[in-house]
Amino acid sequence: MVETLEQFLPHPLLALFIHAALPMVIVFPYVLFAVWLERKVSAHMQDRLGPMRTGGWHGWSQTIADMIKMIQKEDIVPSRSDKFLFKFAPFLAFMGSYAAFAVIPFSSEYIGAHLDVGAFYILAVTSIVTLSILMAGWASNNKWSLLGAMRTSAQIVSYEIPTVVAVLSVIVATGTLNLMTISEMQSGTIFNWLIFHSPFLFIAFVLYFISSLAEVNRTPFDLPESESELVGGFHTEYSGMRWGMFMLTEYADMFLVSLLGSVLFFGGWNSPFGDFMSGPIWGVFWMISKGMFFIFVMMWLRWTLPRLRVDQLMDVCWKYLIPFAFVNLVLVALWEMIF
Amino acid sequence: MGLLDKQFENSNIIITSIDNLFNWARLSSLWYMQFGLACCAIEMMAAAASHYDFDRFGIIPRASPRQADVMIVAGTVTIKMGPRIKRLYEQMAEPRYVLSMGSCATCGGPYWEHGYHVLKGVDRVVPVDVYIPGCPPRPEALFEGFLKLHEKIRSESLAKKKTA
Amino acid sequence: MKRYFKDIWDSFYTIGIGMGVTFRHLFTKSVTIQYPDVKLELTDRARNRLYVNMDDCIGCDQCSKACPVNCITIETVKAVPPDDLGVTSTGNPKRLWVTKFDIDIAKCCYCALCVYPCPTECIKMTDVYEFSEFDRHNLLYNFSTMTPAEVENAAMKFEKWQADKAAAKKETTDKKKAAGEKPQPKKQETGDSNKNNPPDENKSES
Amino acid sequence: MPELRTEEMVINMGPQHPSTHGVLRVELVLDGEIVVDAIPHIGYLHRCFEKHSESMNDYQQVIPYVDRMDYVAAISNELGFAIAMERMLGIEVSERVECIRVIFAELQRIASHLVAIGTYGLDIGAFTPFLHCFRDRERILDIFESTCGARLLYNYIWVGGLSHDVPTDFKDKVRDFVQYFPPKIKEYNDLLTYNKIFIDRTADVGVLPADVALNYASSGPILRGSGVNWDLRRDDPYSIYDQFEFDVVVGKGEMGTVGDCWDRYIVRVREMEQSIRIIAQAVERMPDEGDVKAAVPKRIRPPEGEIYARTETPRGELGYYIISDGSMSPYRVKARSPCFVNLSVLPAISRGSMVSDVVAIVGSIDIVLGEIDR
Amino acid sequence: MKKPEDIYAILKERFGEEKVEFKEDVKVVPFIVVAPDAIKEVAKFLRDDDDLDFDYLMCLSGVHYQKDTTLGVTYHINATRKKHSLTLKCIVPEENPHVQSVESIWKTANWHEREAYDMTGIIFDGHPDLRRILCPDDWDGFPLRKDYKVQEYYHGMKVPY
Repeated sequence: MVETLEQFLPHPLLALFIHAALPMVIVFPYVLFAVWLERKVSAHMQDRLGPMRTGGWHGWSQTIADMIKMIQKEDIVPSRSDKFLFKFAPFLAFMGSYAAFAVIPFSSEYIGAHLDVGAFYILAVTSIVTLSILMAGWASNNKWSLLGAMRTSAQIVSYEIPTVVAVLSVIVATGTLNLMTISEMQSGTIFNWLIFHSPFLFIAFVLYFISSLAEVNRTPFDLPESESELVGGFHTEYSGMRWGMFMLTEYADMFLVSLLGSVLFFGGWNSPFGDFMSGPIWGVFWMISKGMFFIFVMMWLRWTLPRLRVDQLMDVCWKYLIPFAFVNLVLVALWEMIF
Repeated sequence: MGLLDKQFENSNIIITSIDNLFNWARLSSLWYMQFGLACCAIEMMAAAASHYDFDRFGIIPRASPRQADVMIVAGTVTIKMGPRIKRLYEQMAEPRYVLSMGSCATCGGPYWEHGYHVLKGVDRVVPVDVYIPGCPPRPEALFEGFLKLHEKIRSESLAKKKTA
Repeated sequence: MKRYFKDIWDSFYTIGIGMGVTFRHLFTKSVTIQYPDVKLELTDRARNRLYVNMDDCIGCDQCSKACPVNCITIETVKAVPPDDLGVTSTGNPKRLWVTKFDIDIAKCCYCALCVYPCPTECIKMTDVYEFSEFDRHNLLYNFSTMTPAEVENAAMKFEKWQADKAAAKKETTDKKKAAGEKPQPKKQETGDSNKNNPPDENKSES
Repeated sequence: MPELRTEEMVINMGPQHPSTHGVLRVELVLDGEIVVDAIPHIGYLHRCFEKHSESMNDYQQVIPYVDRMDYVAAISNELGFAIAMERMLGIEVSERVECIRVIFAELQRIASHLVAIGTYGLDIGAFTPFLHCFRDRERILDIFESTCGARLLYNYIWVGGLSHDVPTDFKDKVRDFVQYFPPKIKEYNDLLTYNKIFIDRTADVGVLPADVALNYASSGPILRGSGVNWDLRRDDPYSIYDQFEFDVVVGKGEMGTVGDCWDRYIVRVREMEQSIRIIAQAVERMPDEGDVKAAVPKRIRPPEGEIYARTETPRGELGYYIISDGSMSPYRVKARSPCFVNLSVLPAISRGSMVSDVVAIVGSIDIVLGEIDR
Repeated sequence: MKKPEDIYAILKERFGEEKVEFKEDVKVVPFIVVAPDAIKEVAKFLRDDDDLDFDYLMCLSGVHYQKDTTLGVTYHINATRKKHSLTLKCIVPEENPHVQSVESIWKTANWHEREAYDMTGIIFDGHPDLRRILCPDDWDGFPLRKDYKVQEYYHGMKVPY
């Protein structure tokens, strides 16, 4: 796609820049929409209405107002904090999650970087978020933030193992790390999707989904920011747009794991109806709608479930997810050998 | 202060429209600090609950004062609590607003005469923008207080000094 | 081991049930009352802002005594013979000028204890709840309809009447001076309420 | 390898903290996430109730202040005070008044437990049950509001009677509610009570053995959650509770140990069912005619003396110790508030647990700061 | 189920009349006055005796009797199994209000005694942690004494209206 752009644009660097900024075009409106959606979904689950008054129809511009407000908020840097880390952490967090979008194949024609190790790259680069959260928690010089940060690092580091192993099952089945190739392999009808490939891949998907929930700090694994225990967790001391960056990262991360889930298990940009409604533009549509579906499920879970305790969180990971993931990996491999 | 707050001396068309936009954003997204003191806190919770639903106005609770725009002082402020409220107010980021909800926060309420340990009005420690009477105020009255606060925010401007 | 798998099963099963509940609620009608557009009709017993119908008030001070918070301040001046204040709608004769009837709504605790003792049912709680203010001093409600001039006039008349009466008394009995001098120290005060309402003394300080 | 030097971290939970239910401050001494000691500091809402009672010039004027003590269960507080005063004055109230009082007290118990359950869910991290509970609580408040005009602080039960007669459609409304509510309890159970995560968070957490509970004089759901079968409505009957059929719910340790947070929680849920039973009986029993103010004394002037009267509020045993010097105003009113006593057990049961458990324990005690600090 | 007079008979036999005194001519509820330096052993006996079995301290209140210039502590105790209850009182002079703490008998007395100390200034000997509980630590005076005067300022905040 870079080549196409280069033809129209005067400078190749500009083309590269536009190419790199394209996911932003999707991610920003998506975040605004997702926050609004979350508030609406939660409201209706609770017999409420959610935003109704800002901007007319069902408060559609609520999150835009929130964003503009956050921009004009005072930017507080606590006097006893580690100023550089404090200021830098939110950007690093967003960087980590945005960089991962580079290898997501949004459609058959568009992928930021056609990497052969795409899946591996995503898993590696999203770990930066942990680092930034740890930085934020440490730099805030607040005990609650520190507790939140410690919890996050423990949580994300542990949950990376089942995530990786679940992703590995797909890779065992497909034999490639390239996400574009994985997507292409699943073209055709809905039954070509990897989730229907074998029962063990279905289990792999469940494992992936659960552990990715923990990776992006969603309920029931939202301990790092658990409002009723740690006030705000690692972002307790953040205000205004810096806090907005963390919010952005959280939702972008959600989007990321949902997209990755749909690429790995649900056919990526492929239409479920074979050739019907397929093509590069429809590809974007299918990709985003699949992503939104998982995001909806995450919201649904969030507004249903309570939160685990930190030791139980570790239990879930080490006692349940990891053994299952490994056993499942072996079974996937056996399945591939036999069939 | 906010990013652009009070950077301009005089008003002009651009500033007026930016004012409008910013004020609209501010008043549409007043996040309150999840901070209940006494009886009024229950009505505040009721206002956040399904029947009244704060979220319709874009008002959501934040546990951390850093991320809150408005502090609803919901209930009796005692002498022991007064300095803490001051501290919480100081932790909030500008622009910040204070709603004094109910008789007790406004002037000590039923405790004004013999309440040796009650602070007679939260305005002795923090500046208050809107006083909502009631003991406790109905959730609707709290909304009305917010609408009153909206009025106040609408009249704010980047160019003007904030009227103390 | 059995426990291990049971735990897994329980988790999925109960989470599923919970998700079922929330999913059902996604499509149930919400109960929200959209306040500024739709207003809930309050019952006629609603206890919100106090209202005093001054035409009916006889200045008996009953409400002020019943108030646990002491947020009602009443000052009265006795009406002297040529002025007739008429009767209230309940038929009670009015004998006092109500020079001051202040309710500090900011202090009020909305308990309605002041409503019950009122002999003319002139103080009552209404269903008005929307009266927030930018300045808390605006929450001090003055219900008295008299202008300061009228108040002074009434006070003067009463003083004169009292002085006349005292003088008459002095003339007739000519025994005790103290009785005649009693209104003297009150001269500076316009309301002259303390004489009429001894229990009110501590309140008028506030 | 030399010993790693470690220090305990002291962290203040509150006075402004989302899960302290008001302005409680708990000083936590932490070793990592393990709580070494939890020291509650109270008094941030000390509103001098006792001083105010002494300063009133009428016993009737105390009732608005009594309301503001436990603001989540105002009717229960009023009932306790009215019963204490009636015993002192020797007033008998009519059956109609008693029935209305029982209905209101039980409705208030449900409303209060709904707040407790809802906020407990919130503490554990579940947001939706909280709003569902408040939605149903609003129905109860409707009944209250149509009767006495206020939503939260009612000033309804007076010494010797009630402030208002009930509206004409009162019985229908209450019957409606009795019909409406039980399915909702099932829904809460589906959503929260039997959720595996919720059980994991609350079972075996903050175990309070029965003998400790008694020694700390805990009462209400805390004591019953520890398996002690003790309910003042049955064991020291007041009003006409002895004429109704209901079970006293006790914790049985279904999900863990007897006396854990889950037991305290489930006692509340099941008590709501029992309250519905009592309400259903009381509505049928309530006579249609009768003056609710018949026994209200014109002037309350109790004889010189003192009384301690206790009632079972949603939070436990609320006792009023009233000393009268024979005048119109009380000489001393001491309220033995259930939360004050219940909270004092917090350090004993939270040592050795985790930070999240402290939140769960504080939530399961169901404190109302207005009553603790008075 | 025992009446207060029966319990008094037992106590009198055990501790002698100088330590315990029965007041039954009072209105509403009779009570037993216990010497302030004997309350602990009386309480221990009341709790541990099998017939009495007072396992539940319902309420402990400090009272200021302005007329007699004394302070009093009232204990309302209850037996959950035997279902009887009793009122005990200690009367101490205003100038030197020392009462034995019953914290070691009933743990609940801990906070009650702190509150009584905070409000009326009664000092409980043997209490492990006797400091103010409701008012701030550096508060002046004891609010529930009848002659209490509110301080004008507390840390720069005006206290009266």
